[in-house]
Formats: sequence, C-alpha cells, structure tokens
Amino acid sequence: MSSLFVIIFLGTLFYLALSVNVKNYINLIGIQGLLLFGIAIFELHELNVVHLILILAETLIFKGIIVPGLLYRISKRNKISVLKNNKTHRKAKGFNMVIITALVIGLSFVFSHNQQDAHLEIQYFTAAISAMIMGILFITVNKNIIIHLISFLVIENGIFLMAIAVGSNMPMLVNAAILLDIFSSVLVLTVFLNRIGQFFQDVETDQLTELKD
Amino acid sequence: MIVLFAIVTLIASGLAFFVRKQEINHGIVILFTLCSIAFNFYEYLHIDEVQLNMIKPDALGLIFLAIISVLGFFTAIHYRTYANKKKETDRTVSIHNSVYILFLAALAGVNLSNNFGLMWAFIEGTTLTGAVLIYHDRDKLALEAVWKYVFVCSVSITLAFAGILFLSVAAQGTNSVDFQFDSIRALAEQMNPTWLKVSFLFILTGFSVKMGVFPMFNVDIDAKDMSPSPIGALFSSVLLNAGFLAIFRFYAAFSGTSIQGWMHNVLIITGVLSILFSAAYLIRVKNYKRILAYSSMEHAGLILLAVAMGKAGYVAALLHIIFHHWLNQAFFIK
Amino acid sequence: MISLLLIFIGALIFPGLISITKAKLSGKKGPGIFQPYKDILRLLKKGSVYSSTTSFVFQVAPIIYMASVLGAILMIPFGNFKQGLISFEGDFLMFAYMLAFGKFLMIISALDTGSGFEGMGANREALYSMLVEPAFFIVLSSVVMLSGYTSFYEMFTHFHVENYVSWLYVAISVYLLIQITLIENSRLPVDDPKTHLELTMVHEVMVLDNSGFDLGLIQITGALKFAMFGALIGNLVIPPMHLGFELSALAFVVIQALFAITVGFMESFRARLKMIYNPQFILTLSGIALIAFFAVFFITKTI
Amino acid sequence: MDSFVPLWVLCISAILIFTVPNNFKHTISLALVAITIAFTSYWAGLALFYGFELQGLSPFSMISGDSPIVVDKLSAFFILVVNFTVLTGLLYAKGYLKSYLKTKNKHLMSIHYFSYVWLYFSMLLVTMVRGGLDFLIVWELMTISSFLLVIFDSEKEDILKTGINYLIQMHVGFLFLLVGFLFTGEFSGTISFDSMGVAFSSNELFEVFGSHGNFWLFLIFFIGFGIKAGFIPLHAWLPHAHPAAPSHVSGVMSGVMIKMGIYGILRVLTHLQSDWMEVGVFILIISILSGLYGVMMAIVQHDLKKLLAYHSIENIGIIGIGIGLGLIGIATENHPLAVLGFGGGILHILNHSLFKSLLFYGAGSVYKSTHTRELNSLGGLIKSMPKTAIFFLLGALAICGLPPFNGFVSEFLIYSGLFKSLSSANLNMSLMFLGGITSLALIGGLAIFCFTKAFGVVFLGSARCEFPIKPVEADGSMLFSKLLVAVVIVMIGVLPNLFLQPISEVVGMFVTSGGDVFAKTMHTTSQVGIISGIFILVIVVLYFMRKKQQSTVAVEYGPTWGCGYTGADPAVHQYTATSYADNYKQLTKPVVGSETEYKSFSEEEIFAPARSFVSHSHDKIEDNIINKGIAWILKTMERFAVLHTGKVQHYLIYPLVFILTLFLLTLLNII
Repeated sequence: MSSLFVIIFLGTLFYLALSVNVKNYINLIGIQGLLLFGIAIFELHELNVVHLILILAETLIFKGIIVPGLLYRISKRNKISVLKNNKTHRKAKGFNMVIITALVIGLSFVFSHNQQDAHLEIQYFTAAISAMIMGILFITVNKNIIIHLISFLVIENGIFLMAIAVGSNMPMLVNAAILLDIFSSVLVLTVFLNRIGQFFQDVETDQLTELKD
Repeated sequence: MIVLFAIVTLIASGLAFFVRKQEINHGIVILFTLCSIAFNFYEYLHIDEVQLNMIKPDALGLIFLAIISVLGFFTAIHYRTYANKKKETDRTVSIHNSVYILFLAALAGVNLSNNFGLMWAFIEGTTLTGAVLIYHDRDKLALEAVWKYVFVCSVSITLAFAGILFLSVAAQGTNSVDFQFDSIRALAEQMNPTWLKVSFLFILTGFSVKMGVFPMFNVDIDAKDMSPSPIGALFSSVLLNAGFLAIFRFYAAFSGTSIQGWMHNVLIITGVLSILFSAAYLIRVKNYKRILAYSSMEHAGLILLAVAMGKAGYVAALLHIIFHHWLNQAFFIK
Repeated sequence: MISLLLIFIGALIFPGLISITKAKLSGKKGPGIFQPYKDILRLLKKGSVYSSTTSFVFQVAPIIYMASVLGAILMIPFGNFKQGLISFEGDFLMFAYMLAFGKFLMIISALDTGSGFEGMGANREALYSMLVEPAFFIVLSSVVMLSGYTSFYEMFTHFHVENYVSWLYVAISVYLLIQITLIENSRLPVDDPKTHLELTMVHEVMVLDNSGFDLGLIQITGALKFAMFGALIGNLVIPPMHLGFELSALAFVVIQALFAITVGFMESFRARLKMIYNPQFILTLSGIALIAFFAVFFITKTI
Repeated sequence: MDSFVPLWVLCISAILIFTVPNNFKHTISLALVAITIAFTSYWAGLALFYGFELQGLSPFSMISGDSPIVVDKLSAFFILVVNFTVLTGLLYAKGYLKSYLKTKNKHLMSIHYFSYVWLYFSMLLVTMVRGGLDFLIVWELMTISSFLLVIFDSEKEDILKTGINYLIQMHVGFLFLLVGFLFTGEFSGTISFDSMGVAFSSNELFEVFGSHGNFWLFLIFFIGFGIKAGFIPLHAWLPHAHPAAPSHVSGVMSGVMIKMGIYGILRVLTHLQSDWMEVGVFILIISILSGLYGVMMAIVQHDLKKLLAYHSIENIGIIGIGIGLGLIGIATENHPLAVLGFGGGILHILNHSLFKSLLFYGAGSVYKSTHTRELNSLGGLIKSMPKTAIFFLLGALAICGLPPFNGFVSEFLIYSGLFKSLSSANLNMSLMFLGGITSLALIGGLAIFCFTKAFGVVFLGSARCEFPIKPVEADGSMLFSKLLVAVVIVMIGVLPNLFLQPISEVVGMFVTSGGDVFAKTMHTTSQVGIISGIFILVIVVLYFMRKKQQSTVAVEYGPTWGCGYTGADPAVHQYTATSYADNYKQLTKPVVGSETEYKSFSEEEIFAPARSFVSHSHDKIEDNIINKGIAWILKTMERFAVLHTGKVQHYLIYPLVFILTLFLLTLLNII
C-alpha cells in the first residue's frame, strides 16, 4: 500500500513539472500532504498518541488543508490563476522538465539502491531525494513566487519522506520544535508573499531583482 | 534556570510588544540584555553541565554566548539612538524590540544546545526573528531582501536538516543515537564514512547562508545591507558565529574519523571560493554597508580556512572571530 | 719614483710632439717642442677673470683636478722594476676613482658658470667618461685574469707573453688603452681640441671661462694625464720584452714619444666623429675589450 | 626580559609625547631617543667589541611561548647604524618641523613624533627579536609607524594616496614573510629565526620544495624582505614614498628602514644550509639589475627627492652585489671573495645610511627654503645656502664612491673581492664576476653623471626662476646634524680600518675562517687612507700656491662668456636637468621610459606662437609589472563577480551545483 503512495507521490512530481496552472500546483501540494499522511500512518509501527497527533497535525491538517487554503486565498486576492508566461513556451519547458524529472528520479533510485544500507527504505529515499532536487529545480525554472513557495513545500515534503526513510528518532521536543519552525516559516513566507502582492503589481520574481551587485 | 530564562524571554518579548512607550520599551530590552549577561554568567558557573537533557554550555558556546550578550547589550543601546535619530514610530520600535529579544534568545539557544536537532531548530528561529528585524524599514527593498532571506534560508535550512537526517542514516549502524554532540563524536568512528561525507556536505551548504560564505552568501549580504545598521552589525557578527558554530559542531564531531582530511579539503575549497568571490565584489561594490558585508564574508572564509589548517588554526579562527566582531561592530555602527 | 720622473718627462715632450707632428704633416714648419709649455708658463703668471655667476667650486676645481691626476700617477709603477710610490692590492681602482673625482669637480665647475655651452660640454664629458668606464675595467680585468694579481706593479710583473695569441692580446689591449686615453683626454675621434665652434666642443668648452693660473693648471694636468696613460701602455708592453733597466727606461720615453706621434698622425688624417656616433663608438670599445677578455681564456687555456 | 627592562620602559614612556605642549615635543622625543641610544649602543658595543651577547625574553613570550631577544653581532651592527641615523634625523627634524608647528595642530605633531620614536623602537626590536611571531609584530609596527610618518603632509591628496600605496605594498611583503615563517614553523616545529636552521635542513623542506628547497624557501623570504629593501622589481613603492615623506623621515627611511629588509635577508642567510651558490647567483643578478636600473632611472628624474629615492635602489643593489658575492664565495670556498663580499656589502649598509641621509637632509633644506623639489626651477643656491651646498656636495661625492669618502671604501672591498676571484674561477664564474665589475663601474659612472647633474642644477649656475621668498641658509640644528654625518663620512674614507674592525666581527658570522683575509684587507685599506691623505695634502699645497699667485696678479669679475652674445639673461640658456639628461635619454630609451610633449614647427607657421616643452619619465617596471598586473587582477576579479544576480532562482542553483560537484569530486576521489 505504501509503495502505491510513493508512486503517486512521484507522479505528482511529473504533474508539477508539466503544470501551468497555479490552481493545479496548490491542489497537488495538498494531495502530497495527504499522501504523506498515508505513508506516515503505514510506517508508524508503534502508535504513540502524541506522535500520532503530531503526524496528523503536520501532514493532514497543515500540509493537506491549511497551506493549500492559504495559498488559494493569496492567489485569488492577487488574481493569479494561470501563469503569465507564454503557454507554448511553458509546454516545451514542461516537456524538458518531464525528462529531467525522470532522470532525477532514475538517478536517485540508482543512488539509493547502490547504498546497500539495511536501515534505508529505498523507495522513500528515492522519492525524498527526487522531491528535494525537483523542488530546487522548480524554483529555478519558475518566476512566480507562489510557485517558489509551493516548490519549497515540495522540498519540505521530500525532507519529511527522508525522515521516514531513515527511521529517524529525534526526541519529541525536537520534533515539535522542528514542526513549529517549518510551520511558522511557511506562515512568515505567506505573510511576506501577501505583502509583496500588495506592494508590487504582481508576484513575479522579475520585480525582486533590485538587490544585486 | 534555562526555563526561567525562557520565561523571562517570553515575558520581556511580550511586554516589549505591548508597551508602546519607546523609552520604556528600550528599557525593557536593555534590562533583558543585562539579564542575559547574568544568565551567561550563571551558565559559566555551570560549565559543561547538561541541563534539560539537551542544553550544555561548553567553553566554545560560552565564549560565543558572551559575545552575544555583550554585543546584544551594545546593540540595544545603539538601536535606541538609531531609533531616536530616525524618529521611528512606537509600533516599529516595539515590534523590533520584541523580536530582537527573541532573536537574542534564539542565538543563545544555538550556542547552548547540545543536540543537533535542537540547534537546527534554534537556527531556524533566528531566521524567522531575523526576518522581522530585517523588515524594519517596511519599504520595497527591505521587502525584497526579507523575502529572499527567508526563502533562501528556509531552503538552506531544509538542506541542513537533510544533512542531519543523513547523519542519522550514518548512525543507524551504531546503537543509541540521541543526536547529542558528544555521543556522535564518540560513535562517529563506527559510522559509514560515505554518509558522513554527504551529511557534512549538506550541513556546510545549509548553514553557509547563516555564516555568509559560499555557496549561499547572496541573501545574507542583502539582509545585512537592508537591515538597520545595528542589526546589520549583529548579523555579521553573532549570526555569523552561530553559523560557524553549527558547522564547527559537526566538524568537531566528525573530526575523529577518517574523513577529517576530506573535510579539510572541503573547507579549504569553500573558504577559498568565499574569499575569492568576496574579494571580487569588494572591488566592485561602492555601497559602504555592502562592502562591510562582503568583508565579513571574506573573514568568514578566512575562518573556515583557519579551521582547515588544523590545530593552531582553531585558535587562530577563534581569535579571528572575536577580533573580527569587535571591529565589524564598530564599523557597522559607525 | 722613477716612473713619476719618466711620466713628467713624457708630459714635458708630449704636447709639443703632437703639435710638431701635426704641423709637419700639414706641411708647416711647426713650433718648438716646448712651445706649449711656454704658453702655459705665461698663463701661470697671468691674472684671472672670473664669471660673477661662479662660486668657490669653480675656483677649487682645477686644483683638485690636478691633485687627482697627481695622486693617480703615484700609483703607476715602472715596468717590472720598480713599483709606484704607493702600491697595494687593487690600487688601479683607486687610480680610476681618483681620476673620476677630478672629473666630477671639472664637470660641476663647468656647470657653475651657468653658461649653456659649458653645461653642454660638461654633459658630454660626463656621458663619455661614464661610457668609457666599463671598457677600462674590462681591460684591467683581463690583465688581472692573465697575471693573477691585483696591483699595478704585480700585474705588470707577472704578465707573461708566451705565444702569438698573447701578442694578439697585447695588441688589442694597447689599441684599447690608446682609444681610452684619447677619449679620457678629449682627443679625436670623440673630441677635437682645435675646433672653434662652441657647439661642437667637449672638453674645451668646459674650460671656456677658466683663465690665468687655473687654465694653466688644467693644461698641465691634461699633459700629465696623457703621459700617465702613455706610461700605462708602456708598462703593458715593456715587461714582456725583457729589456734591462736602462733600456726599459729609454723604451718608456720612446713609447711615450711614439704615442704622441701616433696621436698627431691620427689627428691629422682623421676627422671627428659625428656627435651622435660617439656613444656607439665608445660602447664598441667595451665590446672589443670583451674580446680581449675572452682571449685571456684562450691564453690561460680555461676554455 | 631582565636586561631589556629599560627598553620597555622607554617604549611605553613614548606616550609622554602626547602630554606635553608642541614646543617640548621635540625635546622629549630627543631625550627618549638619546637615552635609548645610550642603552642600545652599550649593548651593541658589548656584542661587537667584547663578544658578549645580551639575551632576554620578549614581553610577547606570554602569548607566543618563549621567544628570546638577543643582541648578537649582526643586530649590534644594525643597532649602531640605526642609532646614528635616527639621532641625526631627529636633530634635523627640529629645524625642519619648525615651520610646521604653526600650521599643524597638536595632535598631528604628537602623532608624528610618537611615530618617529616608535619607528626607531620597532627598528631596534626588528634587529633584536628572534621569535617569528614577535618579529612579524614588530615588523608590522615598523610599517605602520613609517606609514604614519609618510602621510605627515596628508593635506596634499597625493601624499595620502602614496601612503596607502606604500602600506599595501608593505603588506604584500608581510604576507610573504608570514608564509615563509609558517613554512619554517611547519618544517621545524617552532616559528622563529633560531629554528630556521632546522627548517632549512629538514626532510619535509625537500619533500615540499624539491632538491633545491633551501633556495625556494629563501626566495619566499627574499620577496618579503626585498619589498622593504627595494630590490627591483619589488621597488615600486620606494620612488613614491620617499618624496612624499618629510625629509628627516625620508632620510631615516632610506638610510636605515629599507636596510631592515637587508637585515632580514642576512639573518635568514645565517641559517641557510645549502644552495649557497644558487642563492648567491640569484642575489647577485637581482642586485646588479637593481643597481643599474636604480641609477638609470635616477638620472631622468626631475624631482630631487625622487632622484635620491632611485639612488636608494641603486645602493641596495650594491649592497646586494656584496652579499651575493659573499655567498658565492662561501659556496666555492673562496674565502677572500666571501669576506670581501660580505664585508663590502655590510660596510656599504653603513655608508649608504650616512650619505643618503645627508643627501636627504640637504634636499630637505633646499625644499624648505625654496618650497620646490623640481630641479628645473632651482639653481644657484650655493650662494644663498653655501653650507648646505657643501654638505650636499660631500654626500654626492660619497655616494658616487669617490675617494677619499666612505662610499669608495665599501665599493673598493667589493671590487677587490671580484678582482681577486677573477683568475681562480671557471669560465661561468669569471663572466659573472666580470659582469659584476662592469656593472659596478657603470653604476659608478652613471652615479657621477647623475650627481653632477643634481648638484650642478640645484646649487650652481644662476637661479632658474624667482622664488617668492629669498632662499636662506638652513637652520643651525639642520646643519649640525649634517655636520655629524659628514664627519663620519670623511672618517670612514680616511681611516677605514677604524670601522672595518667591527665589521670583520659581523662578517665572522657568515665566514668563519676569514680572519687572515681581513688582516690583509686592512693593510690595503690603510694604504687607501694614506693615499687619500696625500691627495688632500696635494690639494692644500696647490691651493696655497694658487692663493699666492692670485695675490700677485689682478683678479677681475665679469659675466660668463656668452659666445659674444650678451643680450639675454644667462639663466635662460643655462643647461637644465632635462637637457643634461637628454643625450643619455636617447641612449637608454629601451630601459628608461620617457616621453616628451612638444609640437615642432610646421612650414606654414611664419610667426610661431609660444611653445611649451614638457617631459615625463615613467618607471617601466612599475608600469608593466605592477600596474598592468593590478589591472589584470582587477579585470579578472570583475569576471568573478557574477554570482550576485539578484534572482532567487540563481541563488538556489549554487548550492545544488556545489553539492553535486563536491559529491562527484568525492566519488572520483579527487578530494
């Protein structure tokens, strides 16, 4: 069952690579949150109530509901639904991105497979690395900062997957702190994103290139 | 005591936020910094004593803590004159001061924590609080700087977190890992060197933005440029420290293993590239604050080089850090 | 002491011989051999006119010039028989620098008059004597190489000539010494003492403003200097011929006389070089000196 | 630390300078310097004449571990040289700075005197400390204090720029020294001069640098010290810094501070273990080039102090020739060459410090009374300042190496060494020695050319332009300090053996078995003294003869012979510095860079308008190596500055690329 989730997760990466609609991005990030919740439930062998609540809060509520909701509101307020760039151009770019995604996933798989580490869950690890790299790549090829934020969330999801893949056992307090940090960083980012929407006419990064040498 | 300090921090921050009278506000901050100096002294008396499982003031941390509290005090005083000179509104001042207290506390946490995860969390805390401090002027450029800063920091911090996760992969083979510095250091020899290398690579990259060295120095420079000058000074001194300390903790933990030579090479590459790029920009840039920012990047590169040089280098690095701070503080404030 | 005496004798006949030779070659009757000295004696008795621009430098320069040449003469030995009044290792350095001292003073005394012409002469003199310095030192180096000693007396005493290469070397050295002497004494081909245009003079224009006693001193010094270099040439040539003491003394004077006649010949049949070719000419001497130096390697069979 | 306590007390009490009013600052500095001179000269005397080497610990020992301070013979020699020049410099400063007392405020004067005194202390310490870190600290102190002295007149914008240029170049040198010392520490375990011997013979050295390790490590030190000393092509700061500084400072800087570079080289040489030949030949060649280049550039200068500054390069070259020969002598076990080379070089250090400071003081007096250093506007000063003129003439004669002055003695020693070794050497060596001889001769000739020009143009003839204030003779204190120097110059020239004795002790540090050579040399030099005496006697006799003759005949005064034309002011067609150097410039075009700005007459011009003629000289080495090099670096650096694009997308590529690259490098085992 968890393998299915991972495959769907990787599929969302392809979709993200191809998508030209902000709405799609938001939907996909929500779906990823739900998938992560599923994976986490399956992987959690000893069910601790506090832990369960944390996982629930982090994936289902935070990643699956709150963040997509926030992003919806922002995109609506700033009247962005379709990316500004020329559609055909985006298609071509998207096609390249698909090939790159495939390559990244393939290489990640090869890399994780070669590690031969007994404690490593190869499927999650592959997905995690692919998500991280793809997240950065999404940021580099897009100009819209909402998509930047979403790509950041993709990286976050990758990290979450990796934490599962390595069976990390951080102390509870640390886990909570990390959760809080990520949560608040996204919040802060959305707040500033909103500000940018007010200050500038649109939320393309072309506006944000004043600071350079 | 830690808990007490945390409570004091929260109360002071809250008071600073709600009391909108400027002079009282500054008074609260200055009082808080004095408290933190006292706290620093207390921790000095309990050196190398594990508190709350995850807090342990060691010598290095204490030195940096001392720098933080003393510089924090002076910065607070300086901010008062700065605010008066610029005729800031009450709201700006109170938000600034409230967050400033949290920022200092987060920095103190970075220096005191004995756990990689907790340290990471505190560093993320400095990003979030730092963001508010940068966005002091509330104009377009400040907004741009803060957006870039928070965004890139968030990405970098996830990279660093990935590094910690890789470390835990490496640690899988050994039993009982609680991510304490000492236990990692003790067990590092048994760990898989490849994973350690990957981990160190991610951590170096992830924290490079805090330390302001290659490859993620850019947003740090912008942040120092756009924040008010007392904060810029603090960024290029104590925040640089925090980044350095984070990298150095990992370096120290791994230094007993076979990858030490490799780490030196990586540090040399990073240091040299930092110096090279900062030098290149130092020639080109005309803005006074940016020049200072690049110069502190150059110094950060030098510090990394010093660490890579080995034994005598540590002392050199430490001395360099301490002297660099006072000078840099002086320049920025000027 | 004997060398000092011989040099004085040489200096006595030198200017007269040159002028006689030149007169005869141009078909004139020519003055007596001591005519130049009669002129000088008259000068020594005369009063002086000084330019009001000048300072004491101008007045002491001729004295120091003369003293420097006298000092240099003290170090000249007489062949392999008698060393100079003072002889020590490296005395030829003292010799060269002593002469330079006199020259320094003469140059600044020319500048002291504040005249454009004299400045020009001073400049040329300074340039030429600077350029000729290396040639002189290379020649001396080669002699040092050949003999293995570093004082005039020992150098000439231990100077052995065995085969034709050595004679070739001697020939080159003598040629070089003659040329150096001519340059040092401001003669043809670098300078013509009989020219009448200030713009083309070198040494003569430097002493335009000197008069009376000073001028007399300068002219005596010129003659002494000539004889001194002649003695140097004599020293180079006489010891290898293994003559007796008396014959050597005679040969010394004869060589001085021959030298003077040679100069006379050269000045009669040769025109002065164009001013811009002078530096090249002088530098060429250094090149020839280098050849002499290499010849020594052949002689001593180092290569 | 014990015996050196007075020195530390004196160092600290230099702060007193800040507390007293302007008029007393000089007195108090002089007192401080005098007391220090008394102490240090005593220590140096002990070392040099009694062989007792005072030892102690430096106050930095607390930080850097045990680091000794030793006054050995080499230090002692340098201490004495420094003492003398600093003293005369300070005496001179009294007169020189008098006019500045009104224009400069109290603090500037304090800083000036304080830096002067500290320059002195730091130079003393440079020669005494042995620990590497201590040495670097005092070396840096020396640089900073001299920097502060150079920028004394910082109201003029050029001067500050020059000062900063100086500071930067010194720090490049400092970097090389640091690297050198770090290598020493790496190879021997401790960073100090004393462990250098271990470093030079350690296996690691040869592993790192190959079989000629000694040479390469020495080269690093040589570059570091050579920048201070001013060997070409490391000299670029020198011709700018000396003219910018006040004259007593130029005197001290050129007289002794640049010798600290030589001191460093000598100190490193005492620890050299092999490769004497390579090092010797290297130093010889660099020095010959420095000597020739320095004097060749000096001739074309218009600025009196810049001219003198280039002569410093020349003289450093002569010193270097001596040292290089000494090393070749050691390598070939040719004792006479070694002794005479080192002896000449070391004596020339003393000599140069004397005549160069004298000349700078003279130039300073000229500047002070005329407010210009431009040769082409000076002239005829011998009438208004005859004493200064005599001292300058003396210095000029001495720097040209003419007997009976001191310059001749040291050059004589070097020459003797060269000539003595000519016949015993193989072909290559002989040619090298011949090169040394020829270049020394040429340097001598060029120096005469240069100083006849400098002296003639500045002091002789008639004035080339009107001075706003009529030039007057220099102050008593300025003349007195010149007199002191002049006396020593003549003493060395006439009684060289008095000074050769201590120098033989210093040379003994390099050549152990050269005693008999020195005894022979002393015999020779006494002859030099005798002939100098005869020379002076002849001059006196002739002078009285002339005087007697002049008293019997009529002596008239009139205008200079103007070729029959008396219409124009004679000053107008006087030879100037530019015209004096003109034919020389034609000859040396490939080496000496000079340009003239002049438009010649065209055919259409019937009534030609007024014309101007301007000539500049520029240092080709500085232009081509330093300036072009810096331009190239700047351009390359500009290419590096591409990362800060302002786009977040780019900022995130860097870490990705960085991680992937390093990961790949790791996989491929490159790092």
